[in-house]
Amino acid sequence: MTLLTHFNTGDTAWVLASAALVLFMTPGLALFYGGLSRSKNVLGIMMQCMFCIGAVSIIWAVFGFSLAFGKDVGGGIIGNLGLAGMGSNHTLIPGLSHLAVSPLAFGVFQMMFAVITAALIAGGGADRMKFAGFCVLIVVWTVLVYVPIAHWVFSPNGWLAHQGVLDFAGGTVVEINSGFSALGLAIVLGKRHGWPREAMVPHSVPIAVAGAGILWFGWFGFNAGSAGAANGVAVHAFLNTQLAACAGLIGWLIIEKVTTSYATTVGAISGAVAGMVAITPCAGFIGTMPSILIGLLAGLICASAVKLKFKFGYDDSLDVLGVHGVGGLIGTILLGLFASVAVNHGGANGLFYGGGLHLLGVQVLAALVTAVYALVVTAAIAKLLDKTIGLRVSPDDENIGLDSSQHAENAYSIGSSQGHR
Amino acid sequence: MTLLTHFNTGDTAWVLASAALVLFMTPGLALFYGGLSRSKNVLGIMMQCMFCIGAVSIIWAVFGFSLAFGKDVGGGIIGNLGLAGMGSNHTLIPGLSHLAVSPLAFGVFQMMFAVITAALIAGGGADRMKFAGFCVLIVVWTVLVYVPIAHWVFSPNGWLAHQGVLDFAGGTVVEINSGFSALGLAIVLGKRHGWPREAMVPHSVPIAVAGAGILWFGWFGFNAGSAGAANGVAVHAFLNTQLAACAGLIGWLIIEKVTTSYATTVGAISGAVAGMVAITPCAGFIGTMPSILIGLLAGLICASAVKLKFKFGYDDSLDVLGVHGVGGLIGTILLGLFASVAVNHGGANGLFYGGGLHLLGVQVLAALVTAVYALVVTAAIAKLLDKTIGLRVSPDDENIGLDSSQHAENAYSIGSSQGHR
Amino acid sequence: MTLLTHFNTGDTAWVLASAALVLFMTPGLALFYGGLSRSKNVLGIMMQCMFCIGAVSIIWAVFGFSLAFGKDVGGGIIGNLGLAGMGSNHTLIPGLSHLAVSPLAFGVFQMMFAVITAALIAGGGADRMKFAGFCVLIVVWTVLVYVPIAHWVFSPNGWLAHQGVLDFAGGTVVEINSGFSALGLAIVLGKRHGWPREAMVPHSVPIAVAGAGILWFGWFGFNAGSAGAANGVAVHAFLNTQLAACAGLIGWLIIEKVTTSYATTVGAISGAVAGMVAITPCAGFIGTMPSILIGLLAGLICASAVKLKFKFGYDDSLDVLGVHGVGGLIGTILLGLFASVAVNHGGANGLFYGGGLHLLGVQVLAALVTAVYALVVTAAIAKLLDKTIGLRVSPDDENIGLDSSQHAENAYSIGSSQGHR
Amino acid sequence: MKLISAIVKPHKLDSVKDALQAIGVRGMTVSQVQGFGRQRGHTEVYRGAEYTIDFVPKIKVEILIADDSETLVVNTILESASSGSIGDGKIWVTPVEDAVRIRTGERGNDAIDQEQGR
Amino acid sequence: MKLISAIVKPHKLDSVKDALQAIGVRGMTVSQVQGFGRQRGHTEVYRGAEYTIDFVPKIKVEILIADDSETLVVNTILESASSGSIGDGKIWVTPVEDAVRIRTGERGNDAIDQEQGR
Amino acid sequence: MKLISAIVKPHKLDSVKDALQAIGVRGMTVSQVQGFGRQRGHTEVYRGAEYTIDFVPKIKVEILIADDSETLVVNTILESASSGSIGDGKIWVTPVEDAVRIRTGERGNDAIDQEQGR
Ligand SMILES: Nc1ncnc2c1ncn2[C@@H]1O[C@H](COP(=O)(O)OP(=O)(O)O)[C@@H](O)[C@H]1O
Ligand SMILES: Nc1ncnc2c1ncn2[C@@H]1O[C@H](COP(=O)(O)OP(=O)(O)O)[C@@H](O)[C@H]1O
Ligand SMILES: Nc1ncnc2c1ncn2[C@@H]1O[C@H](COP(=O)(O)OP(=O)(O)O)[C@@H](O)[C@H]1O
Repeated sequence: MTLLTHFNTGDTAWVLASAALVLFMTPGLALFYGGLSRSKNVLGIMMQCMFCIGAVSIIWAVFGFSLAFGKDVGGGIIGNLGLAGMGSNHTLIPGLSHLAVSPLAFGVFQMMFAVITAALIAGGGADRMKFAGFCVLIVVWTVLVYVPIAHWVFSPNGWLAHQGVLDFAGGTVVEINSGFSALGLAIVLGKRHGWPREAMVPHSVPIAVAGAGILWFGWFGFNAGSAGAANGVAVHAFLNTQLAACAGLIGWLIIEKVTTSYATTVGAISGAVAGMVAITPCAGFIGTMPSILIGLLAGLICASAVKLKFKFGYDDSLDVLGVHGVGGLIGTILLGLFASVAVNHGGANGLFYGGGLHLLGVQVLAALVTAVYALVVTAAIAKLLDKTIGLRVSPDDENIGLDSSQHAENAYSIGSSQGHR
Repeated sequence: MTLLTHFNTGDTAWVLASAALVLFMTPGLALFYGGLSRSKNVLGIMMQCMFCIGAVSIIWAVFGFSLAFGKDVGGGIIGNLGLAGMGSNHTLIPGLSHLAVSPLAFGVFQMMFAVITAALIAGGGADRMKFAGFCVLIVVWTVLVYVPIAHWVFSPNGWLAHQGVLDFAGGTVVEINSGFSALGLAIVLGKRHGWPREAMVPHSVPIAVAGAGILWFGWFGFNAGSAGAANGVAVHAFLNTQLAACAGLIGWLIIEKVTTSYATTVGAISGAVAGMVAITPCAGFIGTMPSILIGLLAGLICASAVKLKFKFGYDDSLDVLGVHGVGGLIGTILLGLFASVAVNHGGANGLFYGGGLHLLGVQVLAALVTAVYALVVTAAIAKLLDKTIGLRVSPDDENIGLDSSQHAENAYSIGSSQGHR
Repeated sequence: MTLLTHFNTGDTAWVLASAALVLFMTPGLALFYGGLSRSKNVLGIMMQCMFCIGAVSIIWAVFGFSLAFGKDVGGGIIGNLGLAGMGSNHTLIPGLSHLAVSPLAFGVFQMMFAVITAALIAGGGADRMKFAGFCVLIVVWTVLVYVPIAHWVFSPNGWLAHQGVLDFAGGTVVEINSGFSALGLAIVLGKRHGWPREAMVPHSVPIAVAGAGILWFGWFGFNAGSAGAANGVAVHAFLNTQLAACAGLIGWLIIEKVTTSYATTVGAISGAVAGMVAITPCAGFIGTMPSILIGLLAGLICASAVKLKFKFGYDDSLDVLGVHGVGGLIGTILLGLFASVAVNHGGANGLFYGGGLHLLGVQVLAALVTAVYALVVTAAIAKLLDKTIGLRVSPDDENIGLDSSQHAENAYSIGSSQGHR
Repeated sequence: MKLISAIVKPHKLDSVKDALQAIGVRGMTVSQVQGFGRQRGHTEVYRGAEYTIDFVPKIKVEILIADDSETLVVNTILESASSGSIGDGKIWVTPVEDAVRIRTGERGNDAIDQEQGR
Repeated sequence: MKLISAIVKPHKLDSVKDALQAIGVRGMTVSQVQGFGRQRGHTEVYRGAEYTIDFVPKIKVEILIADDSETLVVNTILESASSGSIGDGKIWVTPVEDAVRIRTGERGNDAIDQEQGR
Repeated sequence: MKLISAIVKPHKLDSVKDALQAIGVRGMTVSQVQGFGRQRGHTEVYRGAEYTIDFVPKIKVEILIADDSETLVVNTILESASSGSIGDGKIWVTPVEDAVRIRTGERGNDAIDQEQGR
């Protein structure tokens, strides 16, 4: 148990704890999504989330990390295979030589990001995807969608990074990406039978609350861990995450109260998630009060955006676009206004902090590029798979539910074997 | 992502992790309380917990932290507004210049304490509070009850702190405060219809166990994080928390077994919570064996104290007084006996460790002052709100349950849309 | 709040966080086991898990830690009572003078291991054990089975440690031990009524998924925390844990798909657990790609091993042998092939890394000794208790279920007090 | 014998049960049902969309009685289950040709645990 | 009066309800049941073992009607609940001797909210 | 036709189902109910308070049969559901005027899947 290398122990402790927290978010998402689903489709969505952990992690370790963070093959489009297998504690990641922690720690932390982004998009196609089709989809999507975008933005050699885009913890790479990928998936799959006529309401809000609690908890690792060290930037990111979540929660409840005269529990947890989504790109770059403002706006706007699907007729079952897509856009773009080097010397100043329009322009560019790329490529992959191996279950199987038809399971069994006196 | 300031990374990592853990406790409490509620009131109490996170955090950031930890306005009663907005990593908190971590990290850690204390008192008025009324109550209560008591005890310039009171992690500020605030609320609201004639038993013990597990996990951040650093005191606080929880669990089961001849699961988790409540003020000030003793006493006494409500006729629905109020008294007062500078140079010696009666006296004083202040002021706020905007739901709404009447939601929906072959 | 001692803060932060994570695993296990149980026995198994936390922690603090890690009484068989009460931050643990963290931190981290190992074996006797009998069993078992094996392997003065056995985080002490102890218990108790004719299927898979998510999250503390520091070995252990879990998940699903043509959610989470079990002894000693391989093998083999009980007729209700016993054997033995000092200077080289057959031999020896000792001694204790105070409930009580017969509780109550309009 | 089936509001179950016990009824069987009728279901809000839930939770009580108790039992339920507001429910009476107590094999009125003379 | 009891597939409930409303039925009571019949239950897999679940989730609909509506109601259910595949369920009709509306005490046909002339 | 309704102990369901299958019954409908009767509910302990739960979980089995099978079916349930201890439950028989198989529209005895000659 001797030391191999001499990274700062406090930074290492924080990054490892953060990586564990981000991993925890995906089972949390499984509960969040599962609770919001109907009781015949609970395991379908949970299984998809769990599968994403399994498959995406292995892809990431074997070559995904390398494609994302390896030496650029030119033009900032994609990395090479030099980091295949993830290397060791001594490996050098191009452009990230100043990491406070082991490159392996950085790599595993980033692995968890790829995992949850993949799991998020499952929400757009909930209740009607073949499990086998989903498995193939997610593998292809990770390689063709996630990895390139991660390279563009997170690798210092990516082309968007070169433009000076700021994305602290994945407003583009994770949030806009998952939101618009889910939209592409939802469009290709088509509407669920009965939607939107039939009420498709959560089968267990307490389970969704449990999931949201885990997401909230994990998001501290997601955002504050993205500082890559246990430093003052991490502290800012931590505090901002909390405040944006809280303001998002309040914002969503305000919209609900005004439009329906009720404030709901699902609204509260959705608002908190929306706030955290929006603060994700900003967490380590902006001050405390702007964070409250961005969170509040995210709550107000996302609570309205989730209704767009009824207007435009796409069945984004679990509102990935409405919460992650829209929330990601809000945060990514507003960062162009509120970024401040007073908070983070490594960042930039936004419009309101004397930085002019440059940052805002880059942020808008990155947001749009990510949205369009994710939407188009994901839709294309989904279409191709649907035409070949089939992506949508049969009407009968949809009727019975994914749990039974895809997995030969029931979420709840209180059947004949329940013996009482 | 450059460093702004140069705090110790290990201490920062620990305090941030601890802050995340303490935040996680409130969703955990939502599950704990929700599981113990009847199925028509699950979301009512969960929503109240979630709202507390949202509202109290924002209040804390905007001015609450400042009132609690800002420069004293005189007499140790309350802080000024100098820290409004929470400042930055460079801010100086009066009397806490020796902090090992950024004042912002300290501030956000303390934020989580305010949040959970507020959420705890919801348990005293469970099943019968209007949501709108509760929202106002919690805002006013945070300002008039939580913030002052936090200043008195946690700020080095508070009047109780000046007396030399020891409260490692909130035996007074969190536990006694929430217990007696809940009592005040319960008395003003009056009994639930049917109580205590009707059995009002937990609708889902597994959910309560999940919540208790999260509370237990989070309590390590609560107590050991209160060391403010990853040092030997934190280690003691960590170990003591575990042992008191365990002894509390055993203690409660003993009482149950003796009085009802059954040991119950709800008893086990209640006992663990009681043990952790009692060790909260003591965690970093006492030794290992006294911790077991205090935990055991808390389990034994709280298991008996929860029956007092039947005798005195106040409907403290979720036993906030019986567990947090009484457990907090036990820990706060026994610390006067068991505190030892051998464990913590920054503490004091209690009666059994050669410190004489002084500490015991101060502890009793602080316990009583907190109990009386919390009870009276909370009852007054509740009464005022009940007379004005209304705090108790109509008998019909109480009958239907809070989920449906206050939030237009059902915790569980297994209705017509559950399709099977 | 002054510092008592001057341990590295980053290492301390990591070990404390890890200890909290490992504690969290036991409530997680309660959910995992509880979800897999039938609805009449949910609280029975949850209660057993919670009781293990309470009882084993206290035993550990009072004398268990000392017997396991205290000065050897001779022959590497057991420690003495020199560390009874766990000592202080200044205590010296024989053979572990180079600890990066306080011995108390190490002691409480190890405490959590004893707790979860005890809780694991409850799964072998699920649905039919008297609570009182289980309580006595677990106390005796901790002293006679867990503590000695921990001494043999984890104490540098244990006889197996002297042989050079490698066990990073408990492949023998925790996994093989719990698996074979559970087998002994299952055999002595006999089959459940109706098994295997009646389908005894999970009453709530979502709860089991929640539990598995917590186990996964906690396992990072379990394995990476076993580095005892926030160093490069911890990073390796962390990454390997993730990869083995993922590969195990995939492996189990492959077997299921091939043999039943369905991939199930319970299979996914079981496979992840199997992968983590197998990587437990290896985590800080092997490279990234071998970890994927070992995880995959664990998934494939354990998915098959859980069917052995139908063949041999022992009712290992929750598959502790099939997952933990077999997974532990896989990891412990394969470490003899894959261990590499390139990953950990404190380790050794296995057969494939030029280390010859020595390590493999020692690993096989340790695996067998642990398996036989755990099986025989646990069966003997169980037999003795069954003959004296009684370990198996009456057929009637088994019929009614443990929740009602042992604890006078129901997991779920949606009875008459559920009022609606 | 008759089978009296009553659909009542869930929170009325306790008072119905108590009233029936008071008149000597010693057994009944209860189940959770969903009612559809004049009483409209409540509104639910889910992520901005409002839904009306057509079905309202109700409790069904089934009581097997001797012929001569019909009026008394029906009236007792009527009084104890009524709140005067929409959705109070229905009672219906169906003929029963035979009844058996499983434990003893007793048949007819003997299978029912009604108290005599009431 | 008659009591019509129908066991239907869960996903047919909405169409049955709509069809009944269309012919003027204003009330019904619904419950979750498990059916056993020709339709075999599905297979479940649990840790490598495959189980056949004998019971299939069904919905029971109970409708109290005036005598003259029997044919119409039965036929309406028949049409709206049929999918033509095994397991579509059963309908049975039992005589009802009396019915009461708890709220008002109305008896007989008055206790039922059926629309006139249909 | 007749409708046989039986309230049985939950753990007896499997043996009842098997016994009925053995005599040729091919269909039944089962639901979860709460029983109230001589058998007292169990005690529950919640935070120091002890409660008696009046209602005991039971299973209701409903079987539609041809008239001539009544005695056989009732006796079969009687045997397979009896444990000899209090709370074994009740069986009752009600007349059925008509039965329909939804899938085919078959009526009367044809709607029931009973095996011939038993
Ligand atoms: N025709 C019917 N057949 C069966 N159940 C009915 C019928 N009409 C009403 N019910 C039941 O009675 C309940 C109350 O009926 P509703 O029309 O809402 O109010 P009220 O009985 O006060 O007129 C319904 O929820 C339903 O369960
Ligand atoms: N004899 C019976 N008594 C009561 N219910 C029955 C009977 N036979 C069938 N059922 C109910 O009808 C449902 C459908 O019956 P099944 O035999 O599967 O298909 P089908 O009605 O298409 O012939 C069953 O699931 C059960 O609920
Ligand atoms: N009069 C009744 N009407 C309807 N159901 C009854 C009646 N009496 C008993 N039951 C049902 O039968 C079950 C068993 O009855 P109980 O009196 O406890 O035992 P036993 O049948 O052995 O005398 C009860 O739980 C209840 O479900």
